Amino acid sequence: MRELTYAQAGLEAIAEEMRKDPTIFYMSTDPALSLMQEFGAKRVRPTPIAEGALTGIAIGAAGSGYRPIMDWRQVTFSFVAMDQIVNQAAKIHYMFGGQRTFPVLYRANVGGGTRLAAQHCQCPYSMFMNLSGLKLFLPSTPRDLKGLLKSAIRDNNPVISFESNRLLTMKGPVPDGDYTIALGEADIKREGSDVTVVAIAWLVHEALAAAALLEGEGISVEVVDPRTLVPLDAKTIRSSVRKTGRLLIADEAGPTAGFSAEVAALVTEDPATFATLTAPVKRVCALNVPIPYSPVLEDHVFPDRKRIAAGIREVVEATRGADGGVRGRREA
Amino acid sequence: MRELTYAQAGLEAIAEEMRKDPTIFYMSTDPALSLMQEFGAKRVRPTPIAEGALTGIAIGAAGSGYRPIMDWRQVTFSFVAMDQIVNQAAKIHYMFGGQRTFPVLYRANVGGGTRLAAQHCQCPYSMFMNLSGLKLFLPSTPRDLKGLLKSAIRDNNPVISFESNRLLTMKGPVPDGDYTIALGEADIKREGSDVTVVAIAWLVHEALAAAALLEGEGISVEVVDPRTLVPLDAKTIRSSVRKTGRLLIADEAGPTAGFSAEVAALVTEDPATFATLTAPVKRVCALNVPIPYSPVLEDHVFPDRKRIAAGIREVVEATRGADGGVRGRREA
Amino acid sequence: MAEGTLGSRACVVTAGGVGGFVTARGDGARVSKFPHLPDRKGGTGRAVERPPARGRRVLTSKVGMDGIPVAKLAALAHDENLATEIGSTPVNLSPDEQRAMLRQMQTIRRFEERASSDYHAGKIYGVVHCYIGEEAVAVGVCAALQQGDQIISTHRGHGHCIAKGADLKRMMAELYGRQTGYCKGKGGSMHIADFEIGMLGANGIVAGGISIVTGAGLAAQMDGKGRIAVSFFGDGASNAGPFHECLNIAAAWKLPMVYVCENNMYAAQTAAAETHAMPDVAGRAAGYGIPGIVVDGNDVFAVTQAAARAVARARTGEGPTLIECKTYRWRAHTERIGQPDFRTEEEIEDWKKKDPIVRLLGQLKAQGAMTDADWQAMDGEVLADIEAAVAYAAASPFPKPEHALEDMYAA
Amino acid sequence: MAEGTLGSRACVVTAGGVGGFVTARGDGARVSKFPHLPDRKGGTGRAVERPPARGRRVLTSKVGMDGIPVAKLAALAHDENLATEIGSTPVNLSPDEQRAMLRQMQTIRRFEERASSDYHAGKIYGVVHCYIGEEAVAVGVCAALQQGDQIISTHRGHGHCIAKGADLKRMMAELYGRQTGYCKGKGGSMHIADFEIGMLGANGIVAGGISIVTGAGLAAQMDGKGRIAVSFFGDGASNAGPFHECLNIAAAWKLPMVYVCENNMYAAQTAAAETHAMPDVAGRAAGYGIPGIVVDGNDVFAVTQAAARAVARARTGEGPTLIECKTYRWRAHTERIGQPDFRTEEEIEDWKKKDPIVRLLGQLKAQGAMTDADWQAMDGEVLADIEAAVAYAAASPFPKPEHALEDMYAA
Ligand SMILES: Cc1ncc(C[n+]2csc(CCOP(=O)(O)OP(=O)(O)O)c2C)c(N)n1
Ligand SMILES: Cc1ncc(C[n+]2csc(CCOP(=O)(O)OP(=O)(O)O)c2C)c(N)n1
Ligand SMILES: [Mg+2]
Ligand SMILES: [Mg+2]
Repeated sequence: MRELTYAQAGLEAIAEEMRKDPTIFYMSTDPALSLMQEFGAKRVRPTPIAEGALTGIAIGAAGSGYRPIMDWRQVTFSFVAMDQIVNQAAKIHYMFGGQRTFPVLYRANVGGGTRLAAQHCQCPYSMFMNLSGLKLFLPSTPRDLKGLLKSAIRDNNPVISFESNRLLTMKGPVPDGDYTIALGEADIKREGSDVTVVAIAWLVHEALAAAALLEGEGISVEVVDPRTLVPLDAKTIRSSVRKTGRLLIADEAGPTAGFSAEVAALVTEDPATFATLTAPVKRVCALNVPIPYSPVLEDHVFPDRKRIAAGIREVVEATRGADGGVRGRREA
Repeated sequence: MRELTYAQAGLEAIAEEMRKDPTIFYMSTDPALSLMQEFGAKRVRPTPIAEGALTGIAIGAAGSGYRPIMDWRQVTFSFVAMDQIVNQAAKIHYMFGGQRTFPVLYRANVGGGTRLAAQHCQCPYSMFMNLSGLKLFLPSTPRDLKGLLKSAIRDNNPVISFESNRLLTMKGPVPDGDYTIALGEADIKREGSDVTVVAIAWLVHEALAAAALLEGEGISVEVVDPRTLVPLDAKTIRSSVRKTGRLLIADEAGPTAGFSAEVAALVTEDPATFATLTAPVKRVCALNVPIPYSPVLEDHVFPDRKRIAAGIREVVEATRGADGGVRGRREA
Repeated sequence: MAEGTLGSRACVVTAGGVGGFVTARGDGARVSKFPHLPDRKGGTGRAVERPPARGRRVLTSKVGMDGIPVAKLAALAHDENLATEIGSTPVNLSPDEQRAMLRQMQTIRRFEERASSDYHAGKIYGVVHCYIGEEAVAVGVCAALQQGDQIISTHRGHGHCIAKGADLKRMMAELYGRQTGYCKGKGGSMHIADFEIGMLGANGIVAGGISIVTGAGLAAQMDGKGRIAVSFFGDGASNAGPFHECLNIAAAWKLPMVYVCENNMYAAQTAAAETHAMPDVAGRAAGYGIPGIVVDGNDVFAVTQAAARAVARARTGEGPTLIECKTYRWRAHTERIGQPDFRTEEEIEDWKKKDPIVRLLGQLKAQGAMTDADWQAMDGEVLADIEAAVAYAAASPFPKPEHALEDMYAA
Repeated sequence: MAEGTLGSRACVVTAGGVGGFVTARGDGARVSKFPHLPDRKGGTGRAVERPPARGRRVLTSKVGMDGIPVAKLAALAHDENLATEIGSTPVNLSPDEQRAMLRQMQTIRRFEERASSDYHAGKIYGVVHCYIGEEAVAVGVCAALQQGDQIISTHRGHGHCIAKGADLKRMMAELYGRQTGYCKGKGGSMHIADFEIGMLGANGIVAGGISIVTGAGLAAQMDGKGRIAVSFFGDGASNAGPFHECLNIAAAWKLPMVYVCENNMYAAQTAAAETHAMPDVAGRAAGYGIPGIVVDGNDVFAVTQAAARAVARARTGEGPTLIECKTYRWRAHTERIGQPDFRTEEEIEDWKKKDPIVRLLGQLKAQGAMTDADWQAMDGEVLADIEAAVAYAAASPFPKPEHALEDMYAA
């Protein structure tokens, strides 16, 4: 299969959909050149720096028969648009009794690793998860990004595509031709039997690296990538935990009331899954600080394969039998 | 002890602090008349409807030696100020290496029951919990509100006081004279031995009502009110759960990545507490929708004493012995 | 403030620091700084006294908006079309059309009188913001629109709904929280909307709708069918970020937009004079390179003439216009009791004398287009319509609790 | 655009739809629509072609900003003080002070030349936005300030820091991510700040600082000690909500503020002509009832004169002023490679010919206040200062990882 970077896969999804559907248009303070060149300045609009208004303009255009895409670029720029996101986009369909549909796609880059400090590096998707009325996703591979973007563009609701800064240049296989990945379907990125690691975006790759490492230590790790944050595929997550009896959640965001907390709650509130849990749930997240600039500091703030591996060992340790063997859930 | 309403207790805290400290001033699109009358229009400022700018103005004034209070009124109006909250207030101390302190108090009314529909009724405090750099509280009684507001005004960090719409007219005892309640200290509103209910704001009262009801059914309920959301008093919550072995969380907000998820995670990630859990964690929250207008609909969306009682029964049921008696955690 | 003549054409411009009302004819420009500003002492009886505002000059100049020319144009010198005089006479309006406007205005008033009393009777919940006194704005602007044009409203939305042609029954049912309401009971007074007729909703967030309707304007431009979009918003909203961002975008992109500022001189309890350094919001248009028009918002013919010109500009691709309608609300900010109102009885009474309905009625009578008997009959019909709407609402079922879970996501 | 005479005083006003540059003398007003706007064909060699913008008129009028009078006042007719002419001559500046300004400008340039090369050498991380070409703005404005006055900056903040008197060592150490930097390595180039000297920080969010510094202005007003505050921001930021909200609040509250728009005619890759319908941001001031001044931002004496007048207004309680400095950045939006730059080589070269440093140097030479040798010596000293800063930074320790947890909450 041909390989594309994550960024390329995103642009390809958008270009393909725009070619098919003339109601799609794109707005951004500085849109990608390739899109401007192909579609011209009417359909790919460089905008004033007024993300608040433009987020609302997208809603209004969506209610009038278009399918706008508004690219906020760094997610931190979306906060100037928060009223339009929270009070308008998320509520407009419901509040008016479903009179119209509002098919808007918002794009936002999230995550650290860029040395751009607190106002450009953040993983605030959990803030949006607490809202009712939006769909959200955060893919970990070029293939997933392309497929999810296509689903999102065709979806009749406001959707936010969170895209990982760290993965933009990462290459991966992308199928030829048109394909979609449904919103709300988790992907098991690696099968295993001892511990379930639920990870998103960059941390899927770190979790896979940790899993490879721990294989040598006799620990079999299952890596579940929810891909979509809302609606979250609780079913796949729970059934993985029912198999392994142990859960670690890895998130580039801080833990508090975050994605990681939600996954922990989903698992521990489900009686059947809770009954199989043999170890405390473990969260491996960013430290609870704004993101600092200096590489030494920034790298210390974020979780990585080492912290994930350590966390997995801890979870396994908590239920290690007296004989030193890893206990399966049934023996607990 | 004298009785005040929740709203009066809030105003009293502010007036008392303003009398003592001339650097405190107050801004709001429509400030309380009593404050305007006592302190005049220089210190209690009616503002243009520009909560975004004013939220930042408060930060700048705080960095220049003042202790501003910015009252957003309904929390939904704060979203126009989200950039200043997230990118500025929460980060400014850290990002600049602690050069200055920024003692700002923001006030926001939260919650439903007012029939004001989706754009005026919301409980989005969890969105702010995921941030690093703010302190947040949400008291359930006039006494707690007054004491916490005083601590917040004296705190050298940006603090958000979330205040419950449903409690504004509720009366309760408020001690005479100056007192504070420290940020970060939970309060056990009722002791019990079978189930821990962690509840906030209005739901503390609903939980107490449920507890009274269940007493007759032989179920002993402990009601823990964290009062402060950040920093959250994990210690008190965990030690209560270690005593009861069961946890129910009641929140007027939706569950997803919310306060309730965080409490669930705090308990299940702590090995010592996890070990004592005899039943799945239960969340009793608002339905996952924007808040509708019609009373029939609105009342259906929010949790109440009935749903809490039902949830407690469920949690207890999950660990009820064959003899029908409630099992203590040690017997589990 | 400078006034001059460019060639033979009358021209008037506002400049920094002054502004005010300026006639379009250049003869005897009258400058007023916050006319009608109360002295903020006294109170209306139901209101408590508010401390005087921040020692800032409180101007009580009583230069009014009566007389002719009643419409004032600011910063329009460059636009010949718009700089011509806007008067208080019906232009291109048949007697039937004029009567229809009167009837619409009266419908708004009677609807809200009933909404208010039903609110106080506990049949309507939450909050109701009355538009009474401002009816000429919605009706005047919407009279200049065509089907397919879209408008957006504010928290004070009944008038815009009715002027755009909404069904009174479904409106009242929504206020009553019933399943047959426009939003199936999910919205209420602050979120009343009818997308079918191009009324994109009342909005509970001040300035929250301006961006959305600007998006409708962008869609209209892309469609290329000559449709336009109108944003209604208050003087309070004119100080919020979206006002600026949208006017700039609409100007830069030449969107087919009309921005209508309903300047009723108060944002809830706060007087515009406390939050605006300039009395005219329309003076801000010049900074974006678009026309700004100040018009007597209690004069439905003047409003509709101003709107017609702005609409024509928008429809022909010339871009947006900002129209400021000076008007007044008769009732308190909301119908909720216990809220302070710092306006004086005197000020309110003064404005009641400028009742836009009485004025229009007088004009129709003067034309011979309406008699007292006609008027009584019309009002009787209007009242009957409201009664029918109430009966419909009251007979409609409440939604079922589980309906709360419907309408979350579109298929 | 109308021009007239009010009494004997020269008066010029801008009106809707036109605007442009207007001399303060009323003699021969020149109107230019987006002077210096490139035709967006071509490219600088490193840049790829951008599709022509949305079919909107692209004006290439070359009416420039050279010659005298170089400062243009818009909408100032009401303010005698400000309406007097601003010229390209030093007013109340001793030769020493003038030389200090030159040195500061050269320090900014040399600092950034080094920051750029160290960035490309991997010693500085993330991103660096260079101010080169715009030095006269920061230096001219800050020369009009006193200790105790406060400023806020943008993502492009080195110049403002240096002009306000920041320590080069701690600046460079911050860029190097070291513990000895202004922010202990937590901020970097986009968050460089020195609260001790009243520099409230570079800010990574466009328009994000305007509100914060307006709060500093409010504090200054409440203090009553005659201190003032200055907001620097770009043409791009002038389209964002906070610009509007703050100018309105500052005008309504008469805050001691100076708003300085650094109009370098681009926001990242987007030309101002695509996002502003009017070439002059200063034309927006009139809508708030405050003076708006357009000044040649490459002329440090003109900038400082304009600033001095605005500062005097602010200090004496007359309220805010908006100053627009027309200038240009020589380098790409950021130092990151691979970003498109749609500006033409020709345009960039044109502007390099208007180098503010060369211009000031020429003026000093003409006055006899500086010789070529003096200049070489000065530049040598500046370079030595930069070297010392780099040496300091390079020798400073990185923070320890666990320092990431410090500075979270204030005690
Ligand atoms: C962002 C925001 N801030 C505050 C409010 C509360 N509020 C509702 S209406 C109103 C006044 C609006 O004034 P104006 O725009 O002049 O409209 P009017 O009520 O006079 O028609 C205020 C402050 C709100 N709904 N939204
Ligand atoms: C709210 C927001 N949107 C977008 C950006 C990305 N961005 C950084 S600088 C910039 C251009 C700013 O232009 P201008 O204000 O003219 O300042 P200049 O760079 O020209 O000095 C943009 C779009 C941002 N930092 N913040
Ligand atoms: Mg108003
Ligand atoms: Mg710029």
